[in-house]
Amino acid sequence: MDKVAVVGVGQTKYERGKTKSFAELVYEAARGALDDAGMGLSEIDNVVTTTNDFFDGRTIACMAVAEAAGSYGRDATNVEGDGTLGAFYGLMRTLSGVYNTTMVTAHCKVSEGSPRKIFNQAFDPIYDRLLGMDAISSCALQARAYMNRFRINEEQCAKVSVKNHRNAKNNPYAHVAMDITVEDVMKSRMLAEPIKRLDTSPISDGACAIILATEKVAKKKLARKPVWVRGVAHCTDAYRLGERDLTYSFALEAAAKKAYGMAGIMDPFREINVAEVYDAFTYMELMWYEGLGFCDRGDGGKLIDSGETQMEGRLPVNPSGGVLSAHSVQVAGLARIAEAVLQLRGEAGKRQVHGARTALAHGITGICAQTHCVWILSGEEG
Amino acid sequence: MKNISTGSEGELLEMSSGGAEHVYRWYCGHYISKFLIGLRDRKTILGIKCSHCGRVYVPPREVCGRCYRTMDKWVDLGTEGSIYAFTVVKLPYIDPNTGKSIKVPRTDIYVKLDGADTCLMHWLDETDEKKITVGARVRAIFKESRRGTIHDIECFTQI
Amino acid sequence: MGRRAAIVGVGQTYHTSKRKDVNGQELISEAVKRALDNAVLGLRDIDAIVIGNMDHFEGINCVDGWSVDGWGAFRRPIMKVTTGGSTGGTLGSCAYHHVASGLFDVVMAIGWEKNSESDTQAAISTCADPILERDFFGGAIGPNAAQYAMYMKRYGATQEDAALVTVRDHNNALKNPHAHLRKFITVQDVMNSPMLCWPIKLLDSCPRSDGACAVIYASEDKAPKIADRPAWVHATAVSHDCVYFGDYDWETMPTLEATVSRVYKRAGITDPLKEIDVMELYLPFSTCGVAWMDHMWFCDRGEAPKLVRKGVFDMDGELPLNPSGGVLATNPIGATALIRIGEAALQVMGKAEDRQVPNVNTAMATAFGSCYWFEATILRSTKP
Amino acid sequence: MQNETVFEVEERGGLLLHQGVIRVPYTWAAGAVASKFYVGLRNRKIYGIRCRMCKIVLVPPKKTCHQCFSDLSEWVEVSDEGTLQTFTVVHYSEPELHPMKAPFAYGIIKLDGADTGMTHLVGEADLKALREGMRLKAVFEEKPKGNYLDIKYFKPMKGAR
Repeated sequence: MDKVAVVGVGQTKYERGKTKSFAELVYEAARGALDDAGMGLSEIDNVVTTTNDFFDGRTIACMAVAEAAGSYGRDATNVEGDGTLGAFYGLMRTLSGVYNTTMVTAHCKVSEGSPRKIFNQAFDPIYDRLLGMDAISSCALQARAYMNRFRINEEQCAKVSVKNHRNAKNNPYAHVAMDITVEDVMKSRMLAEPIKRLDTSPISDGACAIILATEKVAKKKLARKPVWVRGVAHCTDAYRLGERDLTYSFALEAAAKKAYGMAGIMDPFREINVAEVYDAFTYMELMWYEGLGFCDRGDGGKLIDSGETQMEGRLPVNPSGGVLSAHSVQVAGLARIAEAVLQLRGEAGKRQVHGARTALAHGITGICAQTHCVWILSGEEG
Repeated sequence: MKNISTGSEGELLEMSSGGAEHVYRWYCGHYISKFLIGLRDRKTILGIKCSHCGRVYVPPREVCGRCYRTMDKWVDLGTEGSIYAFTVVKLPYIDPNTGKSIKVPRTDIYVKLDGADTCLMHWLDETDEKKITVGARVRAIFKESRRGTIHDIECFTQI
Repeated sequence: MGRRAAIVGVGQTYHTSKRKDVNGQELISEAVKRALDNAVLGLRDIDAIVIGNMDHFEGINCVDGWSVDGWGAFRRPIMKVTTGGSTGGTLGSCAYHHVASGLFDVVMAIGWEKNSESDTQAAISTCADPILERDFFGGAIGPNAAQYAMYMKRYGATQEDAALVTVRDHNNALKNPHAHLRKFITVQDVMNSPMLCWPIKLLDSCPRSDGACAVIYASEDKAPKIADRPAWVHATAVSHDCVYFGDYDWETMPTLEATVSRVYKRAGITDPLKEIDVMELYLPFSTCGVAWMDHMWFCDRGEAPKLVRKGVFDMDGELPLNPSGGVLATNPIGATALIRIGEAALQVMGKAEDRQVPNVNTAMATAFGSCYWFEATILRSTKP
Repeated sequence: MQNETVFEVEERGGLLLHQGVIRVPYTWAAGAVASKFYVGLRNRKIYGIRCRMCKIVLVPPKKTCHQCFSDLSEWVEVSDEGTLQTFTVVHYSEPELHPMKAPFAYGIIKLDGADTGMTHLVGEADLKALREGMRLKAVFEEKPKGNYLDIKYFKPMKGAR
């Protein structure tokens, strides 16, 4: 792969009930990314927006944000799914030789629709949609399958919530930041066993934008230190829950292995300095530890117990507070990339992992994380 | 478990969503809110001007896409303009807002308000296409009771 | 930087108003199988997949994940793109960039729609801004009808000129076994068909179809090994400038002009009428086959009706348009623009059977949708 | 004017909020394969389909194997009894979605003779006593409508532990 760098990132604060319209939110993030990069829009030659028609309540949801994302007068396109996939398409356009600088945006106002009904629309209208499952109840099936198989207990999941909500206190963009205890999580209202209120992510609105550039541009534009894309891959598992091994994500393992191969990473736990993963529920972070090869299969609980994924551990996971602290659906994956970039530049403020040289960002989409996308970023060109 | 014959083409079933509905609570945003409040409180149509390229946009919005700059020069466009384009809808379709058929005929118009560079979409109170001409002058008719929606304008009428 | 890429396989279902015998997943699988057969590849040869449709037509969220059930995308890289009517163009472009990036060698684009599963106009109306424009947006017909009304007034074009476009495309469709509408028609038939939205009549309008299309793109190393005569991608372009329907300037068609000028420039084309051998244009209404031709470097403003009347775009004309019958004959919306690319590729590959235009070296396909979003692809038999 | 959509309008600090609804009705073709499955349920029979290549029986059936992409046509009848693979007890209520009143349970049930699990409801059960590996039996709808709820739910078998 030729060299491509992230040269600018912008995020809004994540909140419930943002008063800005879709376009106003996207402009805030896109303008933020341009200012961050020290670029003008004239230096951007193409745009990828990331949307979801159901959350926005309109088909062709990308229409609303065309001007705000900078699409006027330049090639623009749109991905539907997680922001990591929008960014992946942006990366491919930047690598294609046709374009040099790509603006990637994602926006979502989860609070404006009915997220449970919207998620239910991902189920098969011919078969199981009528069961009325949504993200919480379907992921609860996965959580139990995983926890039961590997004897992960609810307290271990709760530790993820405690860690990430505490980390969020250091992130000015986070939506829900707080000091809580394992007991608080355990006592929070049961939603769908074993998932409790504090095991879930909030309903957040927001937008994020990143700018990708070819090596030539990135080396010219030095408003910020370029952060290089060293590996990226995505993979999709089977659709029906009953046809998957819910206790382990093959798709994540496949995506991670490919991304590591591209980046020359042999031992992810030792070579990656910081990871931002898509923890829509607490159990997910533990499962993703395993899929990402941070520990052996079934050892996710032991890894959180060891404290190594805490801020002061060997591999801090979600210093930003992760998705548990701000879950603006399509945006969340792109925000993981933005956070990884800030870490590698040493500009992550109070959430900075000192000396971070290699970072991982991860996104998911679909029922029980059917699709995974893994990014490896580095401050070094390699 | 026993094998069964594959059989011939049998009955073909369909699944129905029934009356499923999806409720949204859309924030109008900082610019459209002001525009709608203009309709409601002052019976006037507000546009916004880009101080860089001079284009006047209606509906108003934060960014001029061409210049990629925020706009803050609000322009009172009044209530009159001309028909830029129109269409008389004659074939009923399901209204996505209600799930029921729309009533036809219905005339959709694109109004170029005096002083604006873009068009506002609305209805015209004339459904006989022979009596409508592109370029004809039109005026907005406001409702007595207004709530801050685009329907605070009842429709446009030819002057 | 950047690799060359070519189309090596095309597959589509037959298109019809309602496929009750298959669900969406099964429909997609038919097109995928045919594309693989066409390229003589197996699914294991495909490195990545992109899929697209318009969500509110079927009411299925995360279609990318759902679709894998019908056709074995199991444990593969897959992503979804969507831009309304232009989705097929977006898909082709996305698959092309997958290959051009050097990250994937063989990539399949899949477009599909089962328009029979909802009320097409209702679903498409949801693309208009809910607060300001949805109630006034009579589906895709409205703006196009308004545009042609203006065009007739300004340039003296007639409803019969548009009817000539319908007659051309429909009668071309007689030779396309996949086409949805295949019936010989005359200008009089068009003129006598019911008025939908003045001046657009039933036969000026595209149908709504159930159908799917899959197109396989391969890298410069792989393409010549897969196809004898691959259709090389020379350029793609897209333009999307507007937010509201009221923003668009129909007299100058800025996004169409920007798209074609970009794609011509990237492919080194200066006189498309002479340099391009066949085009598959996304013309949702016959009126577009007149009014839009002014903006594609074929003629001066207002001259298009003359070209149409002279038969310049007929099968035996200077630049045959829509040998497949185009959108007026077949319209499964999320697949429609990908069918344009697929048909253009088949022309270049010499595999267009009865609808083949002789000696095609350069072909162009366009897409149209959303808020006047245009896309274009130029394919050639020679490597870029 | 007729055709006007009436939004609920709220004003908050000079900003407006419109509440709207999308009500686009859908009719999905089940296709020949799923139709046959539902016709089976009408007769209280559960049909699966076998993939010879992968040597698995898929329930509910599908036309194409998601693993090997081969077309499937070998129909089999599987048992209406099976094993609970995983489950969740739902405690929140979402009346427009949920076919049962909370608390109720969802499970993935592998029917005897099938190699894939079926997501469904678990009813007539002591929710506190649910366990992975528990034996369940399908309870059929008295008046089948040709949809997934023609199996009302799966219930624990007598003496199941």
